[in-house]
Amino acid sequence: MNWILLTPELTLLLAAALFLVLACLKPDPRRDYQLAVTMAAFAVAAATACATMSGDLFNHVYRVDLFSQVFKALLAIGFFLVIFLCDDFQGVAPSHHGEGYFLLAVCTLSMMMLASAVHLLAIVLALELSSYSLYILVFLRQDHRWGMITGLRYFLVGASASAIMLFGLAIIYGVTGAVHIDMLIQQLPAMMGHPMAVTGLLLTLAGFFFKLAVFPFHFWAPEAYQGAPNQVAAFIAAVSKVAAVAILLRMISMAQGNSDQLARGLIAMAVISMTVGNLAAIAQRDFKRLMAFSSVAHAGYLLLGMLCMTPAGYGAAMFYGGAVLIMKYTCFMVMVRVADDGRNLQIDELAGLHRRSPLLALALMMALFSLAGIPPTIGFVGKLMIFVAAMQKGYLVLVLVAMANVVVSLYYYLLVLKAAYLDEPAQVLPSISLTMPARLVAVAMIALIVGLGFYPTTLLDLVQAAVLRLP
Amino acid sequence: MAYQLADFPFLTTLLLCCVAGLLAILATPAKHTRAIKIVSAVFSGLTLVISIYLFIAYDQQAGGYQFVERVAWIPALGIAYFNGVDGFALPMLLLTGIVFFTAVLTCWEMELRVKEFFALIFLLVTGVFGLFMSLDLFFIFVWFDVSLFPMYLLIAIWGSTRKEYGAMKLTLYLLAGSALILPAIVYLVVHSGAMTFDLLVLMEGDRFTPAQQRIAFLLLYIGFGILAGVFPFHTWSPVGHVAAPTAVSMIHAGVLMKIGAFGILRVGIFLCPEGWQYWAPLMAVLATCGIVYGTFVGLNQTDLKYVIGYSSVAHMGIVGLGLSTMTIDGLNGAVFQMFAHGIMTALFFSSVGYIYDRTHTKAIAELGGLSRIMPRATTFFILAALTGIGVPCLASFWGELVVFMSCVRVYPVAGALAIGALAVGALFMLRVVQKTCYGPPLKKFAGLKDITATLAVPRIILASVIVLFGLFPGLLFDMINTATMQLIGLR
Amino acid sequence: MQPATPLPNSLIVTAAALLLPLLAFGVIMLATRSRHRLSAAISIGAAGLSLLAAVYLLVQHWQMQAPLIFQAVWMVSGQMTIPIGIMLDPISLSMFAVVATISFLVQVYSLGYMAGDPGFGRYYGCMSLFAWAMLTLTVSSSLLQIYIFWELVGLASYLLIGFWFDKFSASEAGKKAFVMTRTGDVAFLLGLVLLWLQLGTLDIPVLTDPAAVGAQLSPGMITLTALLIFGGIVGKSAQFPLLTWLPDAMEGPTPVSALLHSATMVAAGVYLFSRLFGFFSLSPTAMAVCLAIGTISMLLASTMAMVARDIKQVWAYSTISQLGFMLMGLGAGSLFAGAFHLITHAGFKALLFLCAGVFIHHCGTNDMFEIGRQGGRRLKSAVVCTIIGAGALSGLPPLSGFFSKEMILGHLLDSGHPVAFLAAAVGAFLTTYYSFRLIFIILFPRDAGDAPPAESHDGHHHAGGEYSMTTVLWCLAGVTVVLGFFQTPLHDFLARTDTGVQAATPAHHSWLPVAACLLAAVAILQAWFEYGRKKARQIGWVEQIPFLADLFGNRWYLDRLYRYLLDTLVYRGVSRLFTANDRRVIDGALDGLGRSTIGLGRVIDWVHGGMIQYRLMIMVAAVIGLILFIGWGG
Amino acid sequence: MIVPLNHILLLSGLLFSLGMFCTLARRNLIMMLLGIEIMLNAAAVGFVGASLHWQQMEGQAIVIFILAVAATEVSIGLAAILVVYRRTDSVDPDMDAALWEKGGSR
Repeated sequence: MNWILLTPELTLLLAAALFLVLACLKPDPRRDYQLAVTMAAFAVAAATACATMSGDLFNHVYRVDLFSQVFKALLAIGFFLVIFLCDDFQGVAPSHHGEGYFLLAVCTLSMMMLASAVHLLAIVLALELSSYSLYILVFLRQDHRWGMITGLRYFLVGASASAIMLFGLAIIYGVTGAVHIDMLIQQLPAMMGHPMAVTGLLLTLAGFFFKLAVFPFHFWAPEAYQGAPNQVAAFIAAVSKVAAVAILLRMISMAQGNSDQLARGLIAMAVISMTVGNLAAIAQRDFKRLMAFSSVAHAGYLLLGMLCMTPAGYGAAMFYGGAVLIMKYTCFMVMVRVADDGRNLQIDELAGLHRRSPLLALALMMALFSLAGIPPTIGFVGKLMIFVAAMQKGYLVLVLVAMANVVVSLYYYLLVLKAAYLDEPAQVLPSISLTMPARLVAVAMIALIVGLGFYPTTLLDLVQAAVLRLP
Repeated sequence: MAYQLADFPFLTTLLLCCVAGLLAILATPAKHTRAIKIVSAVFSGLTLVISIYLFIAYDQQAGGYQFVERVAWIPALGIAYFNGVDGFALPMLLLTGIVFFTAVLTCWEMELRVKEFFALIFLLVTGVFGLFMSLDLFFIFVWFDVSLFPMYLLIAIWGSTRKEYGAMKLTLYLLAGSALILPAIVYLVVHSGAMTFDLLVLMEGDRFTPAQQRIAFLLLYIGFGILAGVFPFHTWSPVGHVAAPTAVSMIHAGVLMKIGAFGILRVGIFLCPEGWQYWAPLMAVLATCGIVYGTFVGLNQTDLKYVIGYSSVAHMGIVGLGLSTMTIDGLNGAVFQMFAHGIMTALFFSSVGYIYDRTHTKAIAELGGLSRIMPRATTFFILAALTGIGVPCLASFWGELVVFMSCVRVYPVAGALAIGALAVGALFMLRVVQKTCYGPPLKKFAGLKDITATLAVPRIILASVIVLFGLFPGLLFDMINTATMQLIGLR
Repeated sequence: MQPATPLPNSLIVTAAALLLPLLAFGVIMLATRSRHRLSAAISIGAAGLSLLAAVYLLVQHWQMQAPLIFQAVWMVSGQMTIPIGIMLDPISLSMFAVVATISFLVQVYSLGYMAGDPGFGRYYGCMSLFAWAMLTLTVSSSLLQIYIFWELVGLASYLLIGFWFDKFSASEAGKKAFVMTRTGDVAFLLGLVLLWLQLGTLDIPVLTDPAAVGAQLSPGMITLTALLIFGGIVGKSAQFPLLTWLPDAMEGPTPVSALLHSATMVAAGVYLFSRLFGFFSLSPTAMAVCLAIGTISMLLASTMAMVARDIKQVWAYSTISQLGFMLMGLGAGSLFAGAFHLITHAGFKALLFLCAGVFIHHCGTNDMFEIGRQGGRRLKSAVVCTIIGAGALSGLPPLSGFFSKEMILGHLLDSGHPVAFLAAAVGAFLTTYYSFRLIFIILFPRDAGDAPPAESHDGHHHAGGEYSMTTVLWCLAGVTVVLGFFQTPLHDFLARTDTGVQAATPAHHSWLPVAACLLAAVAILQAWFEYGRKKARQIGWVEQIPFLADLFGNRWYLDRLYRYLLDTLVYRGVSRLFTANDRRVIDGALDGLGRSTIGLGRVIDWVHGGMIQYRLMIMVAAVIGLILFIGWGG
Repeated sequence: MIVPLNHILLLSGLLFSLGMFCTLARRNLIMMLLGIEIMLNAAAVGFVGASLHWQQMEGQAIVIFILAVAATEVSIGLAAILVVYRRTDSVDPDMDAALWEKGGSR
């Protein structure tokens, strides 16, 4: 078997091992950070290098194809960006930075495996691995009051979700007797009329919906975001969503589009998630909690793309997954920079940002407009693709509902914007100093958001090509 | 429809002027406000020059779309960067150029966060220009939103009365409109049978069943209508205009509201003629309501800008009425009225803005006798008011006349009501003029300076444009006619 | 429209005569507004030149047969072409001359009257605008063009009536004038549009050609449009029920009132009627309505004039009644009678107002008793001219008014409207009565302090100014005296107007003139008895009937009624209702939507707090619900 | 095999719901944890039955892995619960009150 295909995973594995060792030695944040960044950079390099490879490993349990590789590249990039954000890993005790990097690496690794896994067992293991590392990452929060409680809740919801998923798998297995995606693909479509099978599939999806924070599996999100260290929250919000999209695409595409029942279920979940997410976000004062709800809403949009069960829909969802990575990351980047002591940022603490750091303010504005889907931003293109796909399936009403949600979401995004641009802080605050790399990243993010919004063609073609690997 | 590509991309150059201006402003350090103003004046002047050139260089005999540029943009979705102007677009470009330039000059004395202000204005105007010249639905929508979202900051930061409420309301409302437009566009594109956003391709043949056209047109009409201040969806307009700073009110009432009407025309009427016919009576009713309603509500407003806001509602009602007649004259009149109202209301807002800057009040009750104190400034104000009344030899008279003529033919009752509203309109404008400009000069305003040369320039430009097209409406009508003939002939 | 085959130079002359005032207006407003004398020079020069042009044209075309038409397409839109053009025919030519003359004289007069006014330049600017609009109106070749300049005339008078805008009453009067005439114009425009839709053109020759109109319009439509257009006339010529703006309009400077009342603003209405005489005469109903309206307005106005103390107000009322009188003449079916009276009236009414101006200028008051007391009678020329004018007004031979009035009466008699005729007679009586009442009051003041006239209210005399004023007076007086004797040539001239209906031959009732004179004489006697003779108490018989005095003094309460209606219906009624609806219902619904959304958000947020198990329960419940929904929910 | 698959699935379903009930109803973190364990085991039962029914070994393999997963689950869970217990002296899932009154703000 060809180990070259595994380079990205192996790089991450190496990183994980390295930090496992370092964690046992005397902690040295500076060194850890630099190491972590380098490793992450390697991972990115490896992932992009392997982007076009394809093949099967571990006798067909593990599939490497354009689809998975694109996702791996995205994951690696996200990983790198988050790590980069950890230069002062505030909110996590310096002694635990090593563990932090270790867990992040493991989590990314498991997510990459998730993108490639085509055997139910592999999928389960990868999913559980990523979940556990995330639980512990939340626990790492220095302020225990936050870390423990929210971590525990996160854990409880997650555990029950995975239990539900396993039960669903059991049902599917019972009905079809297949555990490998390829076999399921042959069997499931025929059985899609069978309520048992649909139930099983839905319950199975529960585990992934939990990752994506789709209603009703989103209850962990607000508190987990609040409780986690800011960088970890960024990781959850930006990176883990990508993995969830990957696996959901694999699972849903198994139904081969000929399941109205499944579609109906997904429609209900999508609509409810958008609405719930956006409405609840209105009431938020805490930046991370707001972001949590907004990502619930975005899960709804993503689902809208997937439930079309057409290549166009899958492509749209995939593209939008990438978009979410960029937009969410930008928001959290700004937050991390502003809340320099790792506290939870209240929205009104953004006051005067336009004076303290025009660059960050601009980045925030772009990210927010992109989240709201206002052209010319990447978020708009993603939404447009999704709507086109949905419209091709004739879901006019669904699109209207989604757009109504967009308007609602605009309200609270504008409130954040108002805080950043209009409000003046109570006492005058010093301007935020950014290192040159930090500036570069910020500029790059703005460029990505706007540039891909204006000229998304290349990325679109890539995505379209990738989803063709799906059945 | 046949068109040939332009040798030189004037339209893109026009856009690039705005973008370059934007970048230049961003490059200038924020403390050199004077430099920033000069830069923006120069670049906006450039856009004005280019748009005038386009207006003159357009070959009216040939008609059709000229200065066309086409570059495949997102082949996967059949999206192209596709610009071209016809007899509808050119007057709007000219209007935008004029209002933009004058608006920039109008806020010559502004000092608060100048850099951001002009940057946002340039961003906004880029969107406006783009929308008027674009022939691709994707870009039309993109430009539409680009021209809207700077609005929030512009009003909320530099505004005056209840600015945050006004800004939020305006932005949300208008973007709610775009939330109807996007589905409609996607709906049309998907059902066209050809995966393309190309307006002209979509126009060819009858691609859409009447049922589809009805759905799409209704969505488009409401979506764009909100921005055009169509009757039940107009309430953002007074609130927003009151809150907005002068230059923004000028651009917003002068140009952005036209975008709404233009969108109805360009997307709705071009693509869904049958939907248009189906909903035309509704349009007529709403438009008439708007005219009568705006006039009467304007009668007892206490705030100058409220008055103008409602007068805009009434005047845009006339535009809507013209669009609803489905006749050549109706369309001509509507487009002419769009232009005339744009200039008129820009002049109006700039004069009111000056009065406000000097007296620091917009409350009609507190004003009076200004004609003695600042004769020049009030002359512009009165001129604008007279234009609003529709006095002959001032631009908007011709638009109203033509619209009424075609409207009485199609909807006699609506036409009669609209004409009847004229008398009330006169009452309401003259009341404002009397209360603010006439009467004995007030002590508290005694020391105020009259308008200076620099600040007079933009007003003079606007005023002379009003008079020019009031005396020679043919200049504009011939242009518009080419497009209308083509459109109606096409059907 | 027949091809334009004119002597080109007469066209050029007309065009020049039209453009000069416009240029004057532009130049004054833009450049020389602050340079008073220069502005005046420009404006008067323009007016004078156009006067010369008018005379030239009159002489040139005295023998003209076919009307002279020149049209240029001004604007094309779809099926609609809007021409701008010049139409020269007897009636337009004569009106052109009248307007040019009066406006020129008034401008000269203003040199003295307005001297030293801070707005001198602006005044002359507006004057030029006024002249331009009115001149162009008279020679317009299409109804639409008439409408356009009709509006401009209204605009100019708005600016001039409200000239002293510091005075609330002035600006109010200006607004009132504009809005009321505009109300009439709404009907006018509507009728015009209907007519256009039916005929496809608005060229005057077509409109006045019975064959063409009759062919394309149903009688009902003719009547409808005619009435609508007549609405415009009612507004402009201040006829009942839209007559209340005119008395207020004398808030403007007196020369303006002179212009306004004689040749321009109000005359435009009657002129339009005679212009479209051929069209109106197609609809008997319209003619009847015209007659009725004319009669009513005449009587109302005369009664009002009987109790007025304000000298300008008296003449204002008399204008209304005289306009009514002209309409009666036209309505009775005689174009010439109406037009002739229009012309003569222009002369003597201007004269009267300018005299009033002299009185006011010196005595600084409008109250005629006060003027008398201050020794107004010492102003010899003014007094004499007033007497001449008043004589003409009350139709005393040999003054111009006598001929025109007598002619109208004659036609009324023929037209078989005895009521109208009687009303006219009464009107004539009242007219004479109040004119001479005024004269006697000024001539024989009670407790007259024979002090020399007080300084004028804006307190500066200019010998030159005085001179210019009196000269103008004498010119007009001369016109008034001689004009009457040109009746026959004028008639032959005007008879050639192509109105489609052949002008009725002037009636000849040998007794009528005598009767008229007797009537006048009686009226004068009564006036003498009540105001003139030594121990007259100077209290008219009307004042002795409080009810009537009250009614007439308050203009039959028309004004109050309108004000009340405006306040209750428009301001406090519809407008406030709509406003409330706008704020509460429409906007309220919007804000309510927003607020409820936010509330809902709070609720949902609350669901996401609280004990973890509750959330788990919701989750499980939702899952079960979903399964039911997709599996067995059908 | 003797027992039809449906019965086994039914059994596992029952087990699952029992576990879920425990998780939802008991106001004790430990018990909630146990409940989750039971749910996992229910899934395991299902797999075993299915693998018997299809005569495959994958099912069994998965079961083993499930046990491992369950073990990790418990370890993490118990660790967390322990920490919470140390700070609040309670294993009540509704720990907000106990925590926030010890200072700290939302």
